[in-house]
Amino acid sequence: MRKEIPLAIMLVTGVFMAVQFFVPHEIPSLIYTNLNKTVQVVGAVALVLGIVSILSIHLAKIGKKQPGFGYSYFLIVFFVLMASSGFLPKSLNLGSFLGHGGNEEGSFFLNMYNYVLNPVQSTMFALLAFFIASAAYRAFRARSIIATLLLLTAIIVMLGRVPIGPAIFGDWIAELADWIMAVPNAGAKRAIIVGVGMGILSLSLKMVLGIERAWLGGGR
Amino acid sequence: MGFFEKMRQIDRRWIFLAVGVAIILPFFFYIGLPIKVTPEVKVLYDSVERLKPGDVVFFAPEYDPGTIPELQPMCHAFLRQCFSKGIKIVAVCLFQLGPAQAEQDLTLIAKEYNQKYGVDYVYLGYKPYPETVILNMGEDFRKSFPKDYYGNLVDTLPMMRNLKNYSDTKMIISINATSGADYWIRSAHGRYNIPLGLGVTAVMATDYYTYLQSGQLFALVGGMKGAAEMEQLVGLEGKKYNRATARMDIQNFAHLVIIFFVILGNVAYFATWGKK
Amino acid sequence: MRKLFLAALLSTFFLISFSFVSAQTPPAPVTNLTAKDTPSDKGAQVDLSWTASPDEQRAENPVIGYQLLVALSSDSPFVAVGKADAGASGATAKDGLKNDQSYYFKVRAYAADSSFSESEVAGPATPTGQWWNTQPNYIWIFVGMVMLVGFILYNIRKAGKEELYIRPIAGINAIDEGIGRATEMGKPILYICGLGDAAQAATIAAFSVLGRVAQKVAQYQSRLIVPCYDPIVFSICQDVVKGAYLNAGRPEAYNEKDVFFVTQDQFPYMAAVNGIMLREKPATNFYIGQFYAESLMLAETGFQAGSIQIAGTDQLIQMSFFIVACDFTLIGEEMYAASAYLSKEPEQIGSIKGQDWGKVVFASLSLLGVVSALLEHKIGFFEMLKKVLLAE
Amino acid sequence: MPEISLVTAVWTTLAAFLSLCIFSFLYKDNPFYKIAEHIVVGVSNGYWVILLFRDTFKPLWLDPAWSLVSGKGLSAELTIFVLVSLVFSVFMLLRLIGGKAALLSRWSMAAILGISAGVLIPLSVQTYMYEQLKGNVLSFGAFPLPFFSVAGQAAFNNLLIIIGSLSGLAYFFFSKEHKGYFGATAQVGIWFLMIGFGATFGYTVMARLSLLIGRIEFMKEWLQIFF
Repeated sequence: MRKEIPLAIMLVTGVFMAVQFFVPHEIPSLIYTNLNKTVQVVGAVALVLGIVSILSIHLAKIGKKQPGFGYSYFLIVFFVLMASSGFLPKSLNLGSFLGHGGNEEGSFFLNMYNYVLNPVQSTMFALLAFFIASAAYRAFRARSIIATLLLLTAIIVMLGRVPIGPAIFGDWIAELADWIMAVPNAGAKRAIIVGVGMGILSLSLKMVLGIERAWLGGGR
Repeated sequence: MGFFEKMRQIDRRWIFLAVGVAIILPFFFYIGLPIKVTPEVKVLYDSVERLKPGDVVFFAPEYDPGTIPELQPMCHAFLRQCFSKGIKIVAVCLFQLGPAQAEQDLTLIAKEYNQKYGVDYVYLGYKPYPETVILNMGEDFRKSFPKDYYGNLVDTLPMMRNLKNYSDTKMIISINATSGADYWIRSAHGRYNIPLGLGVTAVMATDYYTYLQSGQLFALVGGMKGAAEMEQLVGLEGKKYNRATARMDIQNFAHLVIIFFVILGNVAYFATWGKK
Repeated sequence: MRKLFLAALLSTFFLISFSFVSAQTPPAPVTNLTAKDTPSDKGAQVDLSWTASPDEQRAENPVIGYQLLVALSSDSPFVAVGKADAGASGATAKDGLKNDQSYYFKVRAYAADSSFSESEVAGPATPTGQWWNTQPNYIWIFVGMVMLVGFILYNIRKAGKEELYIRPIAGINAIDEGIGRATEMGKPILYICGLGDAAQAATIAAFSVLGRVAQKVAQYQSRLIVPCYDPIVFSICQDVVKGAYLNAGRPEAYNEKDVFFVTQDQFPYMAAVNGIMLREKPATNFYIGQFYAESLMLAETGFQAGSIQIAGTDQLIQMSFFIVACDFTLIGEEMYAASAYLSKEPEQIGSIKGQDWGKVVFASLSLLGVVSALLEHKIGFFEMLKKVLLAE
Repeated sequence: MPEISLVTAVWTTLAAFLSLCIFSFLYKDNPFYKIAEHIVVGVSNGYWVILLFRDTFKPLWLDPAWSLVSGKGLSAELTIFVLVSLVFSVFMLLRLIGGKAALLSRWSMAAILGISAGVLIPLSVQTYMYEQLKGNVLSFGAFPLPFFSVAGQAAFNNLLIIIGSLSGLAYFFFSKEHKGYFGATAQVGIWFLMIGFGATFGYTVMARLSLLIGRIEFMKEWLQIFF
């Protein structure tokens, strides 16, 4: 019964969801809406599992004084600060550096979002500018026909995208870049999209029918 | 070891340094090359121009701080065009990192044009599992958003009284930094057939050309360049209104540096060919 | 005297206003109004269609819009249920209509000065919800779905009976080597299921590949690290890895702490994964699933850490980064096929063959479409080429 | 530079410090990066706890559940929803206990996977195949312009897109050896794919640089607080 009941649940929900796509009547769409809401609620509740996982790892690190355990304090302290702010009553305002988690200007929650989460996100993202340069330098070598095609289209599109390309080479380079994007590229993407669609269909079908059951720990 | 051999194994931190310098230097110079407006951006501008005051546009600014340089100018230019014409906005943000950003943008531009919350624009806020929410909103906005971002009951907002679902709006415009754009295509346009325009990062724009061609999108604004084009169409003077245009100058220089390194790499590769 | 003056003033006023109204005639009403239940909907809607008022075109005081009116019987009072712009020849009435109740409809044509005229009554129409969507595109999608599902199931059933050929995929062959390399070097393997939630197809594919990889890792006795992004994905990954170790007969080697949750924010997650890569120095990195901008960062940091990298995603943009910066990349459908390839089970291979049949049908229909379009335009392929070459 | 309060200055400095910590990763892994990394993982988890509680759990489940418990009455639809979600959520949390009870969480996961996979079956046909087929065919058939009036260019482009998509599809053909004519077609497909990847990469450079420009602008603004 370890696998039968989950597989049955999957079959029933899967077939229902696939069929309801074609049924405009409101009863299936009512069930559909509520099932989706259920997924949202379960997804939110499951965060508890995630939090327990990460906290237990870092608490264990501190407990065993593993190398680098000092950093784990930062993680735990900042987690507690941030999470607790959401549950403190709004009347208890401890100033901008501590306090409640309201959405309004100057609340601790918003400041943490704006001045801690946000800048780190953006800076991490900005690192990609450096990585894209190093990846281009490392990989764009005219080793073979395929590699040369990759290299040439990349350079043409790069030049065509910025105003300086046409300024040096004339408008044709921007037009060529646009044409590459709009024509051969569109063809390639369409091939990938159709293939992906076929793959998704096949995989979803195998999931619903219980043929693909790696998620249950594999096996037959 | 010869020069080219050294170049082949250059420490990538030198490349990092060169890119850094290339980006910081142009802050001190200004070239200002003109930017051509592409048809897929023009069509968005024109469709908004054709709307009547009082028409409602469904707007989904879904981008995180990381994509501000590209998408914020786009978002601002679009909002400026709408608000200056008296077009009303219903906004949501179904990307978990975006809700606060979207709120800031809406409030900022609304203030610029003295637009009143609840009358001229409404912000419904965030709900997880975007695809579900998009589908639910096709039935009724209230299904996913009984309350707006600020906790007001949606039915108490004057503007929302006659708005049930997408079919009461003229178009959906999503400025999107995520694959959430797919959900809008698949579920909002696909299932409810509302004209959909997208503003995306330059990276994503590539993928969405196919959808433009297949008619699932009517307009596509891509990246900083697309944003600069929108700024030119909206046509306000001053750096404050043309952030994307100013940033395009920096792009020029940095692109040249990267291309220089690719060429250098290839020269080194062929110069040392067979030696290895 | 004052009274007389007032009377004169009033009568002039009425005269003027009367002449003002009489100058504008109300517009002609719409004709041929019909009302019927909206097909393929969930109910509570009625489709109205009509022939537009001819006065939409007149220069003075044209029709600027229509109002839809509804009533429970043809002689009870009508109330508004929606509107339509000028130029429309139909609209859907939906405000406040209920299923299984008969309604009568009228349409009011409004002119610019808000004078109006009403059409004849149409009806009765009874809104109901349908149990099957009969719009042509839904029918085609249904037919396509049944056909493709049929292809896959047919080939799965047939699979046991004959040996099927599948072409080698470099990235999939590399998976075994990657695991072997880690064992030789005595270093761990890093597996990232992407940044999608459990509802996304690519994530589901990542689970099935993870199952196969974990089983091999368990057999080879090396270590597998799985940092997760979504709590439900994390829970499923735990079960997948644990089950794979069990299947490989080494449940005791499963370390619960190696499959863990990090956070569900893109770049905070990446900050942590970067750290893991540079500190654990895994021999082989797998990036399978839904990826966004972080793809390039994964690949470049992994390269710096000296790992062999095998990636797979269905995100078009990220494929280009993986292609450039990783050692092996499973492009789109290759990722979905990976689990079947690795399993070597006949049923799974059969499903791949079914997918191929689908591609044949897609290609045939595309070509058929092109040919029929050419025929319709009465133009031969050669003639078209000539036009292209002559740039006419 | 506009006047800013001391509080904002302190927060902005924290933001700039964290940004510099992250930038330092370009040189190499170091304690500053590690501090920033651990802080941000902690904060983002805290952020999510609040966000999911406030925007999902409370309005979707807790509020209706409270009206049910406090006897305010609830529609049958919502009552069923509240109870079903409760059961699945509790099953999920049983993983914390472990052992046999944890197996019940598979019921919840099965439901989630079943729902996702089920939705994907028709949607994959619609979005990934039907619409693409329409793109391939309509560009020739129902295109608003008669196809030779677009100076031939358009017809050629459409043809090229179809060649690209079909030869690319040949590359994804798994159950036939890539030899002979078929192999040549697949090879053309690979060329198209590579052009697509190269173009995408080149197109992306700008976006990545944009992000860095944004960060540099922020650092500039931060420095202006002091000067």
